[in-house]
Amino acid sequence: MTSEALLSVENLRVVFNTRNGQTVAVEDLSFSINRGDVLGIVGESGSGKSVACYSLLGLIPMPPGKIESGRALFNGQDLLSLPENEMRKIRAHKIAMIFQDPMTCLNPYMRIADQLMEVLLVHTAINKQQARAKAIEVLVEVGIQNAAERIDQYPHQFSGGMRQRVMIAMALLAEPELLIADEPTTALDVTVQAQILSLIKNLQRKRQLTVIFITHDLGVAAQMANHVLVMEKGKLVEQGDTQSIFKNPTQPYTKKLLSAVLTTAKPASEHSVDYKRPPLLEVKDLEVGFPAYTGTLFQRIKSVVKGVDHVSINLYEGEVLGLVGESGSGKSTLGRSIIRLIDSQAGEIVFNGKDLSTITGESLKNARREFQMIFQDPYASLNPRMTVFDTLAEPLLVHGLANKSTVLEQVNQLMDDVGLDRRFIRKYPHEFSGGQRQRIAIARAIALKPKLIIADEPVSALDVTIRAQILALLLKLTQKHKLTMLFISHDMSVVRYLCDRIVVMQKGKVVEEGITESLFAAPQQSYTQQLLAAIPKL
Amino acid sequence: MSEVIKIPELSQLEKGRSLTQDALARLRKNRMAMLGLYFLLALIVIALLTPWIAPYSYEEQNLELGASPPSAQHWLGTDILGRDQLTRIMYGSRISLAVGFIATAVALTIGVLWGAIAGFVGGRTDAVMMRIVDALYALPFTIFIILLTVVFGSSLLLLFLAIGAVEWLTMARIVRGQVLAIKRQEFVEAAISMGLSPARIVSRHLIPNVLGPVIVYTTLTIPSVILLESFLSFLGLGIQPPASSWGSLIASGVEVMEEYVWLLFFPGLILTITLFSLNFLGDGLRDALDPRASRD
Amino acid sequence: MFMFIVRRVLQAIPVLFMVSLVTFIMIRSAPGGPFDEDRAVPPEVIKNLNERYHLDDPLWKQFLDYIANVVQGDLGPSFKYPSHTVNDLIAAGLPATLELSFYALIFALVTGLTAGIIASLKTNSMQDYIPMSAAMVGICMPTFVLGPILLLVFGIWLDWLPVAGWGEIPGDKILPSITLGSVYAAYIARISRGGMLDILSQDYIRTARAKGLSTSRIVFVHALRGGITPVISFLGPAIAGLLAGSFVVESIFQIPGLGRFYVTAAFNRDYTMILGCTIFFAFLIILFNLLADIVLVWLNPKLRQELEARG
Amino acid sequence: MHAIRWLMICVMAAGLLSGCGKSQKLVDIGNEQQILHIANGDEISDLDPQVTTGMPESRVQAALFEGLVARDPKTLKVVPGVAERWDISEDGTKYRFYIRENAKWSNGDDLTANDFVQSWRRSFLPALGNQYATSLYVVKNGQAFHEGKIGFEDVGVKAFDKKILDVELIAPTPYFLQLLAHHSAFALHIPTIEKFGAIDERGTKWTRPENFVGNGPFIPVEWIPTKYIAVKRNPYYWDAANVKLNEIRFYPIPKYTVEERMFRAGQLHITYYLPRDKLEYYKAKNDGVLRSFQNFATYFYRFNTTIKPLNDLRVRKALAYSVNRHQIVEYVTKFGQKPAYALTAPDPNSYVPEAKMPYDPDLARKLLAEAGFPEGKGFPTLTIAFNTNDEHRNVAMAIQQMWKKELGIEVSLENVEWKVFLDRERQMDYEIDRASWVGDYLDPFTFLEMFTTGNGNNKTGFASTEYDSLIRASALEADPEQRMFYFQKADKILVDEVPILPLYTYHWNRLVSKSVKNWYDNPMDYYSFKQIYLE
Repeated sequence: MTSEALLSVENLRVVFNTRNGQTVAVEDLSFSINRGDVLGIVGESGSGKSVACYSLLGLIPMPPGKIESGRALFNGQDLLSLPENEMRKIRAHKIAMIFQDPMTCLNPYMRIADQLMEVLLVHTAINKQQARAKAIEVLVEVGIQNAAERIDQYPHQFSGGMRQRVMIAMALLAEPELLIADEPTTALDVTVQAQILSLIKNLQRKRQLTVIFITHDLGVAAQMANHVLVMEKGKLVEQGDTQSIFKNPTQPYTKKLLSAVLTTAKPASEHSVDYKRPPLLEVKDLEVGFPAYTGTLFQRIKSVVKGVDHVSINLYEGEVLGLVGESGSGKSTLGRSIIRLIDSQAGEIVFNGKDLSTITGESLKNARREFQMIFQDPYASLNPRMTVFDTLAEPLLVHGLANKSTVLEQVNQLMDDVGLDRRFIRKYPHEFSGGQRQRIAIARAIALKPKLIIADEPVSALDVTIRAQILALLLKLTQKHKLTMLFISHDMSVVRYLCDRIVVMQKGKVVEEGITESLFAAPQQSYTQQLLAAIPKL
Repeated sequence: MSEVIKIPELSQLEKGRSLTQDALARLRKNRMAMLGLYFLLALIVIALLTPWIAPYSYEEQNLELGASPPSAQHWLGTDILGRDQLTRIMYGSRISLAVGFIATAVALTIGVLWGAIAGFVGGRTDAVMMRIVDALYALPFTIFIILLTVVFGSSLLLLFLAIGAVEWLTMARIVRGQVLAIKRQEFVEAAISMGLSPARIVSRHLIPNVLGPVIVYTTLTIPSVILLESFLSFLGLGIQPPASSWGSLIASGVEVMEEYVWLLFFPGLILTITLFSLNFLGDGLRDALDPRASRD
Repeated sequence: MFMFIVRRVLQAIPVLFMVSLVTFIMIRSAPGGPFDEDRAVPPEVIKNLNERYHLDDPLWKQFLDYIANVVQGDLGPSFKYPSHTVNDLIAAGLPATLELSFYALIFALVTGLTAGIIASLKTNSMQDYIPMSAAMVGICMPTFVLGPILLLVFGIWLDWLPVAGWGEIPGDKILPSITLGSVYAAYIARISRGGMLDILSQDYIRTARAKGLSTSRIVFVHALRGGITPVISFLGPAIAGLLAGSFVVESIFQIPGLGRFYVTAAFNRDYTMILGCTIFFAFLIILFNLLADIVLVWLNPKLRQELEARG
Repeated sequence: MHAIRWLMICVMAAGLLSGCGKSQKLVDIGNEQQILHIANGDEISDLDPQVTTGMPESRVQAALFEGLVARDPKTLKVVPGVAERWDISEDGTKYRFYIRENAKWSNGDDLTANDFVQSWRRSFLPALGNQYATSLYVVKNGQAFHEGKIGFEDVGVKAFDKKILDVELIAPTPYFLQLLAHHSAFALHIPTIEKFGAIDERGTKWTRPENFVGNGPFIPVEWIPTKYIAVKRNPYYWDAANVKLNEIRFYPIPKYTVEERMFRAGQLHITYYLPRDKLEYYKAKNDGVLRSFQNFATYFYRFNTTIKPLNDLRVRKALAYSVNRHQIVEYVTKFGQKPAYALTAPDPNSYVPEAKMPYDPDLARKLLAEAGFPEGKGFPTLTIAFNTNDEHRNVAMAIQQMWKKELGIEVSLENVEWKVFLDRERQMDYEIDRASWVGDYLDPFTFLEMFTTGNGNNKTGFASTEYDSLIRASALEADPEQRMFYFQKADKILVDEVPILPLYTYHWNRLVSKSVKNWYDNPMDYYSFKQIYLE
């Protein structure tokens, strides 16, 4: 490791002037990074880690953003004081960036070729042919098969992982000295994440890149960085080389982050699932293939997505069953079709002895109170125009579990259950944080005291620490109310923490199932092994 | 929006601010929009009070006087029959605003219902309903209204209906789009999975959430409706004499703009200011209701 | 793509039928007939005329006969202009109307887009406020007011441009085009501003900036395509409005266009003419909506691919 | 995209440049090349003189045809047309016309007496639906033939020989010669008509410029609907030598404001009319372009005498006597109109009605009281209907005010779209409505005939045997003095019975460029273009 600093940031302070007054995004941040190093910046969303890096390249929208003070010496010149046209020469050429969501970061209207080549064309003096050749070369390097043809395709023809590879290629094209990767894998599936991470690591080694790696996932940071920077609410909390930080953190916040990383198995509970008794829910080779309508302005375009084919699973009373798989593996479809949000084509869903797949109308309406769902996105799953009280009271009143006099007491009870302050029941969803919203959603789900709860990725949209809290809550509730839960997730570590048994799905089929720990101990299928391997280790 | 329930310890409760309240708060910060709003309110008040506060009677003629420029007696001058223009404009505002609001209301009702049903029911119903909208879009509508008024005589009621019939199409499309978008939102799925009735889902979960864009579009529809009325008046298909609307005033003002420019200027001015106000208000509302804004 | 067009054309047929039926019913329920005149026409003469034009047949028969002819491309004779068929008159009036609408559209696009884009780049600055207020005035100003004012200023006072006619005196097409186009210029300005603002807030624009591209390149290469899509989808209705609205301008500027026929036909109870024009206009509107959609698809690779996939 | 934008900008720029600088004046070019640019009101519907009915058409036809007789635009006296002279029998029922030897059709064919016979026959054919067929009922057996009772051989029009035409009338008709100047009595080139369809078929293509054959000083060369119809001089016209104009362009311009602008911008020699509010300006300017003249036409209101309370003569009188016509023409219409106190429009050099409807509010109030409505109490709200038009509207509003002021009664106004208006009028589905009458020929008969019992244009329910007998008598009377006497009595009856409320005699104002020579305005708004020239 060479010693002189490639980039050294001093007393950076960034503020945003929003409608509701000024907010400080980055407060007096100083750090430096040496050539060839990988610096991991860790923190939850809102910790200002991204803003700090964007401001280096002048990418924060100004206004409302404003860099109030600080210097950022890069090869001796202060980035923060560079005029725009000078800054352009730096971008991509000297300092390149990879962004979080590959789906939105590529221009949908341009061919990959043009988007790649223009980097070279604006920064280096080479002609189109050379540029194209170079582009293809790099695409191959980032692991895009038959790049020569694919380079002429449009972004929508690439999968998420592939797009992120393209983004990386784009970043590396002009051979920058510093690469800033902003949560490059957060939006991706675990297995894909693993691939991308290893790709970046290899490239870094091969090219002796200097990398700033922004993430909220300590596991990822540990894996990638040799030097870590922990941020909270725009302030620097702690920094040091990865080992020391993770072995013996000094700051409580760091500890909190560390504790949030799930490594433990499900703690044994006093009551154990009785597998002798007939299962509460019996799904017999269920088949859900539905036409997906890509609604365009002229004609709805029909394409058949095979959601679930011939899946059979059992779910026993008081059991928490983990349903694991990547996006598109059909796990959510399965969940939704069980509670009849989607109709199934074939197979039966026997719940408490009666087949749900056939009932309709009033009987279905009544059956619904037996099973509830917790959704992934806490922002979308609550009606923004109803107060917490209304949200929670509605099901109770509709199903006559409460009358106007008793409803308030019950609602308050629910608030207590999910650990929300009773005082908040008159507030609206947008006034809560993501974690709190998810608590509300959970409260709504358990309001009807359902026999079965289906939780669809309830924590994947949350920050690590919040995630930990919500999981803890779910665990507590399942044990307190002896809930039976189908827990859908793509994250093995999460599932391990919560579930008694695991079903692994791939491409709409069940590939493996078993008791959690035994499955972790000895995964049979290669796919399962991949999933396990994908868990970032500390 | 929230059901009113007696809550004993209401005092200790933290009262939440609904999106609507947020929006209003933001709107108040928008000076232009508020300016527009106040102007419109003032206008409406004046329009309502006109019969009592108007300086003259709107049909009272002074043939000897004829068309006279603004003066102490007639602040905005008089028209060729010597009628006080200020009065005419005040009475005109009654009709123009009425047309603006009522016709828009017609469009709103039809459009929202049509769009919401098509969007929520979906499937074949949706397809058919939207085909019909397309069909109506294909009619050259300005002409169609002329035809209507020619055929059935120009009554105010017809005016409302005819104009409403033109404007509801876009409204329907907007609402449908919104409903489709919101239908996919998880809180609707949640509502379904809680076993709520479709009626309740539409009324409590869908409609409240499409209101935003609808309101915005409404404020932008009113101006175009007022213009449409003026256009019909220009064709002599507007309202009946001696009653006046801004449209009819402008239409006859254009003919004489060289001789008696004030007969075009003042009605034109008031119309323009009104439309500006409506537009400002509309833009203000759009910003205020912007969901992205309500996140930060 | 081809299939898509075919489907759309097929969809148009029932639409056109509906349109003609509605119109037919409306005009026939109108009081007064094509031959009523100030001077009382002797009943026997009226009778002869009705026989001549088969107006004494039962209505349903008249309608079916009419449709039958329309299918063969014959829109029938005009009552008001006996020596002309409706086809003649449309053929005579259409060129001017189309040309006028076309110039108006170009004017609207050029000024509208320019203003809108500039405004979107310099939000909340003078370059934003001025064009946008102008746009609002444009929207507020009805053509029948704008036209005479322009005429007075440029035609009479400055005496730069002719006050009437179409293709007779050089420059006589400018004022009408501007008059008709201004409203749409205003709308396009607002829409394109909105569209550009949307796109400029997209992640991939941030990517483009991170690539160190110049503003102009970001705007024209990366943002514009997406930014003008709302404008394109507005063009369909816009053209419809232009065609339908052209007659005001036509009468103000003495332009031999179809619009004037159309409106006077309504007043003259020239049944065949009204029907013919309505159907024809409806046809045009459908056509232009289709074109707009095609452009939309062509601009958006995703849609393009999806359609090509389906032949 | 960039490129396209630039292209557009260039297009616009080019357009603008081509337009800038002084625009060249059609009028000046016209003056050099003897091309007359004249506004012609509404679009002409057709050129067939036996099909059309409107003013605009008749003006164009006046350039394309010539009747047996013509009229002197200065005095409106009958002058020889295609017929160089004619004899009239003592009893005034037999006419013999001597057609000019050199009278030809525009295709060179000789114009013969038989052409007139065949043309008149055509004008009677039912299928053609000629709306003026009735005006030739004065010809012996014309009516019978039109109603298909007899063959044409019995009709009183014969070709004595190639160039001599005999006409026999049912009665001495002093205005017969005037009738012959009307377009419905013109001769048409039957072979051409038959070339393009049956002789009695409406709207065949024979009237298209490329097919047209006429006998007037001009022939059509270009007809672009709503743009203009252009006519060039006809070399075969018998008097072609004296035709000075090379070309006339008739522009259909429905909007008066438009034509006035065009005139000011030098795009028209002659406007059709003048926007009311412009009159003051041109009077003040007084540069000789303003032509102002009275029309042989009357503006009046009809009372529906069949309904209460208008069936009460006292009510009608009350309404009529309380209208201040002077105020209306002075302050409302402001167009030089003269107040009219009787139906027939005055014609200084022959007939001026002596009967006068008084303006006497006190008497009016008294009458209304007698009719049972003191100070208008209990008087039902009547409706004045008029077709959509600013002037009608203003007049109606003024009268509304007068009746309110003088009689204390409320009337409502309703503007009705033209065709609807006509429809209601025909079915007597109105209370008071606005009407006007333009004389077809310079004779009181054209007005007074209207109110004979059951006449299609009566529309008031007014019926008076005395009146009818007067009109009939006037038709059979050869002695002019006596006829005028009858007419005076008829007008008197209308004034006494008040089925109508005469308001004013029409007045016409138009702009005529000073470069136009030999253009005379006359009450019939009748024009012959042959002697007009430009300088």
